[in-house]
Amino acid sequence: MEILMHRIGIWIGVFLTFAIFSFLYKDNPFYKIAEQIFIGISAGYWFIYTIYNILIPNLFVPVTTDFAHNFILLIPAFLGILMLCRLIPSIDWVSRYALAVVVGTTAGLFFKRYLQSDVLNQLTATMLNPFASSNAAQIIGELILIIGTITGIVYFFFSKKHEGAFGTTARVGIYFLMVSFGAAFGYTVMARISLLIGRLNFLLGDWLGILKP
Amino acid sequence: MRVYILLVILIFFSFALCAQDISFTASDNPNDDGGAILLEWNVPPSFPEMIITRSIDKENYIEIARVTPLLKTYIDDENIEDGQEYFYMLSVPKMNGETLQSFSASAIARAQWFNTDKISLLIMTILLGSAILYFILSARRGKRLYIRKISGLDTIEEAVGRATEMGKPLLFVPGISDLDDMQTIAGLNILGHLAEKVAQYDSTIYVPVCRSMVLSTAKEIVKESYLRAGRPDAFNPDSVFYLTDDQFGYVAGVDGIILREKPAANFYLGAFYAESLILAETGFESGAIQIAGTAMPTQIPFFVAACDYTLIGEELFAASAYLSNEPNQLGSLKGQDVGKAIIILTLLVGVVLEMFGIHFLKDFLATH
Amino acid sequence: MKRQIPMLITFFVGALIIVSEFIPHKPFGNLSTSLGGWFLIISGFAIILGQLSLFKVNIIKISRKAPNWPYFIIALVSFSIMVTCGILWGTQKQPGLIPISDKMLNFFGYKPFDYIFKYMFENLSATMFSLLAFFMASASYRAFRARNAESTLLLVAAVLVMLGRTTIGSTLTCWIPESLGFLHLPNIASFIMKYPNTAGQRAIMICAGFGVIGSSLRIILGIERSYLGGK
Amino acid sequence: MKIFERFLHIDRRIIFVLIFIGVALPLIWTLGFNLEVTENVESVYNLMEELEPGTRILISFDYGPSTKPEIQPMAIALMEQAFTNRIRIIAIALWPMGVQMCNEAFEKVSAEYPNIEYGIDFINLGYKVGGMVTINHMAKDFRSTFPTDGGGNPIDEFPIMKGIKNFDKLGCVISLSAGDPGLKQWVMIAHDTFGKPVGGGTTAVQAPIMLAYVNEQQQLVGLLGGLKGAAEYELLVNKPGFATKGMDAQSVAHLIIIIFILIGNIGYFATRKKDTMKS
Repeated sequence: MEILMHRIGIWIGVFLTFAIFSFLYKDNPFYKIAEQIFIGISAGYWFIYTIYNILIPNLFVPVTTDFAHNFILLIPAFLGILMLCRLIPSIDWVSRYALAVVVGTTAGLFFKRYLQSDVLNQLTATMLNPFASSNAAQIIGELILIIGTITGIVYFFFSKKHEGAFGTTARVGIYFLMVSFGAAFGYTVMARISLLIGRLNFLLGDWLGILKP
Repeated sequence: MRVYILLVILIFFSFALCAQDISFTASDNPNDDGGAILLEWNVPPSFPEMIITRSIDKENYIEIARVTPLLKTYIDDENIEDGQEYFYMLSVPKMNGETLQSFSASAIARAQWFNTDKISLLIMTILLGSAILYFILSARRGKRLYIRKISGLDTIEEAVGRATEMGKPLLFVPGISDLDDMQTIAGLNILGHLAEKVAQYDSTIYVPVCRSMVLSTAKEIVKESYLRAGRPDAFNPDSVFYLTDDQFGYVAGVDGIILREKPAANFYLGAFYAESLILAETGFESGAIQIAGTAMPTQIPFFVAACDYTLIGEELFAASAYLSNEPNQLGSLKGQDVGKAIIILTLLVGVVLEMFGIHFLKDFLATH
Repeated sequence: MKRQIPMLITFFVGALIIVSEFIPHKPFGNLSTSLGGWFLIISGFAIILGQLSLFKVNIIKISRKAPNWPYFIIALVSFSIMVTCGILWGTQKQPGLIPISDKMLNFFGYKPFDYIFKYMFENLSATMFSLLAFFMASASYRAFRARNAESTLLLVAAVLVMLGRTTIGSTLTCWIPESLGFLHLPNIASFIMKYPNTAGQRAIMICAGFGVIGSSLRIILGIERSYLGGK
Repeated sequence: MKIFERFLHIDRRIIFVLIFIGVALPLIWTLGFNLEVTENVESVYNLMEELEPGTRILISFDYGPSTKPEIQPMAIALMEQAFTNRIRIIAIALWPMGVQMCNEAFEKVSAEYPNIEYGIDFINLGYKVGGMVTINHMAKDFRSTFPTDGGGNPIDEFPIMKGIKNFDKLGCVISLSAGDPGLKQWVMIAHDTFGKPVGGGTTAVQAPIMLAYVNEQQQLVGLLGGLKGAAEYELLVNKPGFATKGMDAQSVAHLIIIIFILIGNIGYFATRKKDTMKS
């Protein structure tokens, strides 16, 4: 029976795969059906996992089994319920109290972590002595890295007109940005093709069985 | 007596053997809120597994961990109370695994009032925070802050003019994120400016959106723009409309508009994900002028390759500040520029110092 | 009441989080730790809110007979089935309200929730994104032109990386002698990734980092209020 | 000159079909191009190899089925390496679908390692929302973030969780990520705040951005980027799998896309020259 259900499952998967691929031809009812099933299942999955993996172990169980130590958790629970009030338009403003905690925490943490990781650590990682190496490629590379980083930042400098030497520096900066966009483009092609490989592996392997396992 | 002499000799020898290699220290774990003691040892890597024991009275030692010489440190945070002295014993078996040799150390856990690892972070926080605040306040007091012209923005007027000449509409796509994303807000600010021009030239604009909150805000903004241009009667509320929340469904809808209406210019300004390339491609094929702007690093390449002008990353926010002339945004941008200038200068100084073999600045800034 | 108090909360919470970085001592350290736990619970409710409002929006669309309304029934039905299966029989190791019988487990091979996930959701989700492979290919051909210096640089870098980051790159340039090793496509691609790409990404990262810092500060100080809704 | 104009207007369905065939055929008949291991992949491998047997590591499954083809092979290869070296894995997920991805990988790998036991050598603690804030919270108070495993059993019941109160007793942190929250957040918290070595694998889309973290500061020890990174890792642990099999198809598809880019640009320049000559 298990094997039969497995085969049926594969056929369902194949149907859904082709329903979505049909979008390549044009938008059509099969695609729309598959799309709505996707949205529905996805939402259901999130819903169930949030309850089982977060609300029950982190809120419900601690409060019901050891109330004396965990009664403080009633505050976030209350705020969470305020959050749900957004569903009722007449009192949706109360959700702002909960939102304020979420936004405040995120803003505070983002402030210090971005300053540390994306500004200070990137800065120190660029403080290199390019001439320390004996390898020509590395010397050139590290010089490029230092110049590219500085000119790139100059491009994003908004308080000064891009003209004269400053404009030239910004121009060099944009070239570096373009190279990294090119690299990103190449990598994205790679990523999307990989996903198609995964799909064809399913169709040719799991469904038609013409691939060696 | 003989036993004592033997003992002394034994102790002396074992110390002489190990003194240069083995050390064991305990100290308060630094820069935390208490409740932890840091144990460090230096033992030749050839030694087998060692045992750490702990006591509060120097008598009853309880095993807390088994460690290897390579580990070098262990943080004891099991039921440690601040202010209480804890005694530790590191028991090192000899090479042959027979007798045990023990090293002891003690420490008291405390909470610190200042995390000394974070001085450079604190300095930057203060510098940057006060720069941003200063410029926001001075912008609010009416000081004019200069922002350079963003090149893509000049084409807005040109595009509206061309659309009017050709008798074709314009298309504005504010991305697929909701209002909580700053990119959407920046995009809508630019929409305000664009709609004003559209009203002046008596052209048409389509604004399909994919979030209901964005719909009401965008409608409001376009309406206001028509009012500012003195043409409130010309505002068509149906020109701003909702398609669907779903990513691909939305793209299919926008694609349809591009193919049917053949807009003279397409604007993609906001937060974009994988749909960016589908939009840019369809627009390119239709021959429209395309102006895009997003801070999504993964999507910028598609816009750069297929659009006539692209606002790259922070340029989107700068454009929004430039057009809206809002003091908060302008001041913040100026403050951030001060930060960038500090970074460039520090970087140059740092590189020069590194070349001369002085690592002070780099070590000071590198914290974790 | 409706705006001032939330702004005050945001200020206190944000400031506490920043201060606790420098002052680990009580009460800053432990308060900011508790806040992390609260955040987890509130965010859990926020996800539930998201799913419930999807439910609500769909019901409204159906009741108003919006265009394509029959399709939204499908979304509602699949949502309800998924949730019912999850609540009744649980997922994987997680038990549900009623214990799953061996007969049912043998029939499906999985719990119903996991069966739907494995055969329907995985395929739908993977196919949805693999569509992009085709669009990517046609967009590359139709829209990517070397129109000026910038886009030329972009395209050249892209092509070099696409060649260098697959096995074809090493196959194409394996005839180049060892002394000219830097001309091997994989080496060129690695060089691009390691230096000019990193330089560009780093510049973006630092500037975007300042952007995040600026907006966080504005939010904490109550200057930026768009998150509260309205302008 | 007509041919150049035709270059500009190839029907996109032809491209779709060619891409489909270009990916399908090399899957059926492998070409066997050779593969070289790159520095960033080797760094992750070495990070894992240098851990002592018995060390506990944290692997975060921050992806879902949409990027499974790229990242699942990494998860499998990493698990193989860990179980071979007796490294113990504490698995968590910042994406809800990551929980099932992790279990699928574990089911596949553990079949070959009969002495691997759930709760001793491996545990799946399930999903937590909250991204960076939650990572920060678990770094300070692991037990209140994860009071139970993914199946709802208290973590005190499992020997692998003994003494884990924060990141101190972890050998390293690995994030397999498809976006936000993911590797970036792990770098920011686990390494830049708490000093733990962080390694990881991402989709190729994320890789160029994350590479800026692989630097002198070791914010990120190494990086597996996309299917190629996974294939290289399979080569290192000597277990060729899906990623290795896919590399030929990947190469052929890239070649097709490059050819089309060239055709498009040749057509563009040829017709443009004609246009300017006319005017």
